[in-house]
Amino acid sequence: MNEAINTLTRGFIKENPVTKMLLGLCPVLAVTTTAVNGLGMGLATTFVLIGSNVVISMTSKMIPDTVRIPSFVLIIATFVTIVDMLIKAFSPELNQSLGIFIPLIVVNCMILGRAEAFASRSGVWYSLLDGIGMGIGFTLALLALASIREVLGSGTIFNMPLIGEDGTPLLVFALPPGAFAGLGAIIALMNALEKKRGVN
Amino acid sequence: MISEAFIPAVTSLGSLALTLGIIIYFVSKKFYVEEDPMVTIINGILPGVNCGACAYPSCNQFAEELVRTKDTSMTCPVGGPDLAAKLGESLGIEMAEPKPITCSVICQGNSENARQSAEYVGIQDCWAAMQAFAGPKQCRYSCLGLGSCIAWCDFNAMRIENGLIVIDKDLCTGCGACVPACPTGVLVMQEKKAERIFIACNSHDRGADTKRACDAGCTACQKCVKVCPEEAIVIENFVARIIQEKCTACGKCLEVCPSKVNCIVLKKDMIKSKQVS
Amino acid sequence: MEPVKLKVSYAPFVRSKDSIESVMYNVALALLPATAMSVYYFGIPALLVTITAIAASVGFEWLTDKIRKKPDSCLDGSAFVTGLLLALNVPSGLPLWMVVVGAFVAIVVTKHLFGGLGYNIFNPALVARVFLLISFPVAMTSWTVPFSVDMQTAASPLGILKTDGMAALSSFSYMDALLGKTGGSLGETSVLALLIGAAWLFYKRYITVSIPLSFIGSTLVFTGIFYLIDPTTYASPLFHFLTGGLVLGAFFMATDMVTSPLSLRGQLLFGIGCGLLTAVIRLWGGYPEGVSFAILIMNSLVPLLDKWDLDEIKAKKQQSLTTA
Amino acid sequence: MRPIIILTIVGLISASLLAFVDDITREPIAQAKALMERRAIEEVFPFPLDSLRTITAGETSFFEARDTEGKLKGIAVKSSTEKGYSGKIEIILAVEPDHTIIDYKVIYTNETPGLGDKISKPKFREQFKGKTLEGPIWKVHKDGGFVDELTAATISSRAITDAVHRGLEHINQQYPNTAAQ
Amino acid sequence: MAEYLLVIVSAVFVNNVVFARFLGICPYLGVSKKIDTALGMGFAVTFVMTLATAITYVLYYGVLVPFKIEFMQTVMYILVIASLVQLVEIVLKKVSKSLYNALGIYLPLITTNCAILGVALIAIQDKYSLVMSVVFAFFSAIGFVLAIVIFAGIREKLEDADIPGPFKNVPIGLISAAILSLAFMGFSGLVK
Amino acid sequence: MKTFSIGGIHPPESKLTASKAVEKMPVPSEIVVSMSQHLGKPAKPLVKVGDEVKKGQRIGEADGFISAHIHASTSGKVKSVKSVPHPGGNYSLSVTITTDGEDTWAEGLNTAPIDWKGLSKESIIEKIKDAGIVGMGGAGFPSSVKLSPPPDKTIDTIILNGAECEPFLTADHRVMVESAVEVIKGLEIITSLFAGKAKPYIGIEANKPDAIEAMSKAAKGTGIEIVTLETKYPQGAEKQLINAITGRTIEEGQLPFDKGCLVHNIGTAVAIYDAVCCNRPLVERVLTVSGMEITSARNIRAVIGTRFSDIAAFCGDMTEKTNQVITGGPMMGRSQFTLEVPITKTTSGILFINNAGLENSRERTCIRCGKCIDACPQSLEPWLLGNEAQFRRFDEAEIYGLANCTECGSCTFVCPSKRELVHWIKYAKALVNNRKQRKTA
Ligand SMILES: Cc1cc2nc3c(=O)[nH]c(=O)nc-3n(C[C@H](O)[C@H](O)[C@H](O)COP(=O)(O)O)c2cc1C
Ligand SMILES: Cc1cc2nc3c(=O)[nH]c(=O)nc-3n(C[C@H](O)[C@H](O)[C@H](O)COP(=O)(O)O)c2cc1C
Ligand SMILES: Cc1cc2nc3c(=O)[nH]c(=O)nc-3n(C[C@H](O)[C@H](O)[C@H](O)COP(=O)(O)O)c2cc1C
Ligand SMILES: Cc1cc2nc3c(=O)[nH]c(=O)nc-3n(C[C@H](O)[C@H](O)[C@H](O)CO)c2cc1C
Ligand code: SF4
Ligand code: SF4
Ligand code: SF4
Ligand code: SF4
Ligand code: FES
Repeated sequence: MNEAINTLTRGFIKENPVTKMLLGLCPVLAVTTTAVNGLGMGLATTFVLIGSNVVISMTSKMIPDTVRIPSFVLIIATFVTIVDMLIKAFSPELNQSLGIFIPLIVVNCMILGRAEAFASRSGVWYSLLDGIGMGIGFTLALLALASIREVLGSGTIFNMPLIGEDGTPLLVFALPPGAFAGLGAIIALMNALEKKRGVN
Repeated sequence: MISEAFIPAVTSLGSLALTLGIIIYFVSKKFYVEEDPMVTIINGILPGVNCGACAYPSCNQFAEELVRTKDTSMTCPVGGPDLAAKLGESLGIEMAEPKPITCSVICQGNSENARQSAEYVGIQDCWAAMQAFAGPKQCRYSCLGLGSCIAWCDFNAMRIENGLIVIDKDLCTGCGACVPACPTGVLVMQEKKAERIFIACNSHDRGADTKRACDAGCTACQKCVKVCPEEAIVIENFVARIIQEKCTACGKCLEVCPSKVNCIVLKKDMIKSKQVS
Repeated sequence: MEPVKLKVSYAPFVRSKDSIESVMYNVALALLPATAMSVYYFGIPALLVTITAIAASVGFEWLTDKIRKKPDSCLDGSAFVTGLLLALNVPSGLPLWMVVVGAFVAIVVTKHLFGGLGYNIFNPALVARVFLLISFPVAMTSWTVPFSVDMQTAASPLGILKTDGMAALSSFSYMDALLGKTGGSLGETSVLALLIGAAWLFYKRYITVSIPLSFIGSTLVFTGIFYLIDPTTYASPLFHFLTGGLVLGAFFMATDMVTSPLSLRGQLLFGIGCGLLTAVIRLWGGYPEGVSFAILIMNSLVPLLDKWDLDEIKAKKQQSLTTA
Repeated sequence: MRPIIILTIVGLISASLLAFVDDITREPIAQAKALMERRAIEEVFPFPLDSLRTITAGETSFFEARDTEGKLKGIAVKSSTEKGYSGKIEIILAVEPDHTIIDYKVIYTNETPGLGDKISKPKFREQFKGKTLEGPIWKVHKDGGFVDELTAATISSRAITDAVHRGLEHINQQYPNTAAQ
Repeated sequence: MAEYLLVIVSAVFVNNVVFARFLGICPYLGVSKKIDTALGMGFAVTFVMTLATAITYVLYYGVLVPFKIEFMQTVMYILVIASLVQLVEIVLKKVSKSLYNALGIYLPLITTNCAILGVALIAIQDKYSLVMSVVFAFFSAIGFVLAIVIFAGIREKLEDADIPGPFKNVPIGLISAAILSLAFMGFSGLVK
Repeated sequence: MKTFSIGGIHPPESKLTASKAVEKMPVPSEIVVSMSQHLGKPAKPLVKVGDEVKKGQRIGEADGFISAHIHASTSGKVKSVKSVPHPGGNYSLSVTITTDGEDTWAEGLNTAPIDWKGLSKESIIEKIKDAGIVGMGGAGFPSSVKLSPPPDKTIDTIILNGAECEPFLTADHRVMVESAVEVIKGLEIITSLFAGKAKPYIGIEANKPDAIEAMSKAAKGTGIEIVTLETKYPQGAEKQLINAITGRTIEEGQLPFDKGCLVHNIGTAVAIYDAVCCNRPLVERVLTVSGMEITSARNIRAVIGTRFSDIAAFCGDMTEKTNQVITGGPMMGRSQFTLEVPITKTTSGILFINNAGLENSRERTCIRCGKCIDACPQSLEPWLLGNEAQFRRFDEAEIYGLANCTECGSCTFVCPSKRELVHWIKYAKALVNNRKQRKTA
């Protein structure tokens, strides 16, 4: 049980795919202009991650090494395309703001990374937990960065204005430099917190 | 039920997968490269700090050599007996157990015991100081206390306290990386059991000069040599040395040592706890 | 017997009088004429911006030293120069809190996060300027008209050229630009005052001619070619020389030794790169002025330029070893 | 041989699955697209839409809003311009039957958040309300027109002015008689 | 001609894959500790990206569009890319051990380098011709090489720098990237 | 005016004693003669405690090819033979002699000048070797070795180094003014060893016009060319001097004779004259005692082995403010941790200074100003060497020319960041050496 909980929760912070393992950074940087986008991307990715983790852990024994990667990406891509179609069908607004980054979930290296490093070697149950845990961790990271960027860069949070019409947000945060710097700051903060905990 | 896209979708992806599968299959056959998976396994077990204590420049080379020769006498001092067991298990052979080795400081010339010769202003590093002069302490065989060695220890086992190097015995793995890093040679590797009693002075000066320079210096007075019932102490080049094979750690030598601060270090707890076999 | 305790150190026992302080405060001194001119033209607000920028920079320097438990470096002059240059890079009407934000970006983010003086890759004052420009485009492009009583704003000559084309520049006076009677940042105004300061730095040998000359030279050549092709769309090289931050950038910012190459070849390439990029951005880019971007981009190439030189030394050494 | 077969099988399964999901989502996707458009049009008209008729003339789509009696209450048109700071801007422009502007809605833009994208803010849209093709000069202030440009976003302002102006012209072409009324 | 120039300038500078499009960030951060490896990675990416874009372009207009199965785009593309990368890896391992040692570990990373798929998708989205797609892909890759090599230079230089503890390695890398993309914003407006 | 082509600096000259005639310092009651006064292996002591020695008696036997004999510099009784502080900063085996005040020469030494022209080349070199002559310009390389280059090398240029580019030092200057004839004769002896194929030069910096004048006068008709050199540090460094006078460059790993050159110090020439013509071993030398903190700065002639403390007393003691005592010049000298150290054959000066810079200049990071690159006469990248050393990348440092650094200190002098560049370089060299030794061991 303990191990199950550990598998589930370590992705939140301790082995957070974004801040610790530095995987799947492109969507993290690209779609985090608003918290809503971040959340949407996080959930979509989580869905794919869970699906591919489960399927890969079920099938990995059957897949020979030579075609392991092509098979894995095929499986992942299938889930991504399904998510893509579902979002298009049921949330066209989200589709518009996430754009090209939905198909790019395929190449979110976090997903293949988990498939290779975890799902292909573990049972279905643990792979499911790992998928959920990592997905949540990923979503948390997205949400954190997106909130910072939205608040500082646009003066809103979840599209609700925080400052008046004439207020001056720090526009850079809505732009690429803000994404890089914001993520850098978050990772540095995590490092600092970890160090503090390590010392005590 | 079957949609119009079904047939083209399935055939196109199916044939693409088939083609690529065939290509990959044959190319990987044709370009097959052999690799010994054992090296990777051994590499995974080794500590991976590349400290060089095993006499190989890196853990990887140790692994390659071990897999190649299956030499049972090869040891990784850092990993200790546990690692040796693991390695043996992986290779299916009996590995020699590395002797527990540790690093001892044969100098007690901290800022109270040792007298200063001059004030050193410059790069705070023992080797750098040695380029300017023989070191800020009057005794030129002493630990200079500027910590050149610390940077070489991969295990965070060293620190300077009161102008003298101190080794954290719990952290020291006995890798020996620090020994050549010391310009005065006050770091020596010895078996752990030798730590229970040893002479902590490195001064090859004559007694009077040593005494003038440091309260903890060995003046080569011969008293300990005379009192030792096992004849386990010799004087070499103006400093005493304990022959560990003969020594029973009775502690008699300690009682007669005339230095203000005994230059003989006796670790009673090590004797009591029977760590010494 | 020994009456005094001797100190041992390593040779040499005499050192030149040059120090970081002397270098930095001389740069500040060299910027004095330009600063004075800006205060003359833009009045008290310019003075306030200058004082705020310097105070904030030095303050942040002090603060980071304290937080990082490093020896005090806040008075070594480098933060002073960064602050002063930051001030010279912003309009006089910039709200003071924005100036403080800029100083933060310059000193804390661009300098100390990278390890402090000597380690920073990018020119702190310029990163701050570009940060402010992109964050607060409105405030950063509201240029006060010289001698205006009510802080009336107008576009800078380069801004006019960008949004409205050559035709709008009919009333442009080269003399005004030389003396600084145009809209612009504090330090973009008087080319003459800047040149006087630069001369002082040359005299003191704190900067060499390689970077400024190659920088300005390549800008002039490049803009000149297009001026010759079509003088109705492209402004003259002289216009480009006298307006915007070219002189300030070339003499005082591209020459920052921390962020520029060490070898002569590196410096020339650096200067030429800055010049070309400046010209390209000015002629066709979205921004009216390209000096800051150009210098920052070339800053990022400095490690590669340096590495090129060092690799050559290595190769030479290897060669001599094989022949020997 | 096995790798080839396995990869092919994975491919086949994946394709079937996708074809299946495509089959079920094809309809909803098309609907969702239409819905998006309709919602956008609903938003630009200040009154509830009873019936909406889409007319396509050449490249341009017009939407006629009529009340239950079939009386024309407003016309909307999709218009676009390439002159934005970051290229294309697409709007839906709504006018009264007499061609006075009701409002517009930006449906596609890449303008810089916080700068150019203020073209979709009510405060900026306000100034177009009630304007017609004839009368005001369809330019920004700086260029001698009536549109107060957004600070530091003249280019976007010019672009939107252009887009609205074009939309009006389209409507004028399609519905010349209503203008006369 | 001018059209090509615009696409090239856009791909390399204005819409640089890394700084403006946020593609390929993971290898950008992961494989940029040394200039040499960064260059190697850059060339590997260039090779795969150009080839992949060409192949997928043909696939798209030759198979997907005629059969109206555009929804299979992602699946097909990634299959092609993954196989391509794997082939390169296998061949490289045999042909040049040294190059493999230098690049080997990064090749699998290219599969998940979203820049490859991203650029292939953008080429379709922006409706380029085949030649234009290839040019676009090649110069996008050059943009990537530029970004990663500059970055590696910076990181090499930062090796000795006295960077505050929590900011060491990745965070300062991201801050440098932020400043770099700030500087690259100077190119905005060069191409619409 | 000639000078070397790359780098160089202009430290304040501070030649306080330029016009002070050399004074002879009386022999103190106790002297300490070190067995390592030269480059190479220390000499083996030939005496034991209680032995009576005479002035000029050999008390240390050269041990190996690169080594030199050591002689008692006065008469007296051996008090001890043990390791004591050495002005090089470390300890060395030395013979302490209680002097008898008689200063009596040993048998057959200190004879009336003879004409050297009748002597064979071999016997001249033998005499030089017997006299224990080593380079007095700093490094102390045994002169007899230097004067017998391998047969495959032809020496076509002989240079006497009268540059004395270090601030404060004026010993060579005074010797040139006061003993011009001996200098010229010494040089003629050296030149004669190369069968007339080598052209002799004397290079003198322009800030010593009286020396130039004296030497020119003495050199008339001898074929020796006096070259006036620009005053620039390190003009006196062998490689730079050769470059200044001949235009040749000594590449990394080369020795002067690879480019047909031989460089000797002014003092060495006089010592050679003394040894060859008067049978006088090297037992005393001229040195400058200077610095702001010595009461009466002067040039003195003292017997080798005289302790610094005695010299300080002879020159009116140092002031309370003294915080450093330096052997050699301020650019390349060494600071001492005790005044108990003796002068050796290579001690060209002792400086008593108050180095105020010590307290208020802390080493900071390199600001990449490039001044050190401009200053380095060996066209190195000192900042880089410093960094590589500091971060312990010694292989890299070697690649960037660590071994080529002459440790002239120009880079450290100019650095505005007060980087301890030479010290870092020296540190790297030490560790590289240490590593090499370990490898061979
Ligand atoms: C990052 C950035 C984004 C910008 N985005 C826009 C934009 O979306 N629309 C726009 O008109 N101008 C934009 N600009 C400003 C233009 O470059 C130009 O300065 C401005 O349109 C003309 O200035 P003015 O409106 O003050 O006359 C942007 C500037 C920056 C720095
Ligand atoms: C191992 C060694 C061998 C040398 N052999 C010769 C030699 O044969 N001939 C010569 O002229 N100098 C020789 N030198 C002396 C150097 O060229 C140089 O004169 C000496 O190190 C003193 O130089 P300095 O006073 O400039 O430091 C040798 C030096 C060393 C270290
Ligand atoms: C930086 C530097 C400066 C030197 N300055 C002098 C000098 O001023 N006068 C001098 O005689 N030797 C000087 N030397 C030593 C010479 O290089 C050379 O070793 C010496 O002249 C050889 O003569 P010797 O063998 O007789 O000592 C200097 C060496 C170095 C490295
Ligand atoms: C010639 C010269 C130019 C300088 N230019 C700048 C500059 O453009 N921006 C800046 O922040 N600091 C400048 N400095 C100050 C200093 O080098 C700067 O704070 C460092 O970059 C911080 O590490 C300059 C210093 C000198 C000597
Ligand atoms: S043990 Fe050696 S290296 Fe370590 S501090 Fe002491 S003298 Fe220095
Ligand atoms: S102190 Fe450190 S370096 Fe020395 S032996 Fe112990 S672990 Fe190794
Ligand atoms: S000490 Fe070495 S590196 Fe420095 S200037 Fe002299 S020769 Fe060059
Ligand atoms: S002189 Fe000093 S600060 Fe200047 S480059 Fe050399 S080491 Fe760096
Ligand atoms: S998510 Fe883009 S490269 Fe990893």
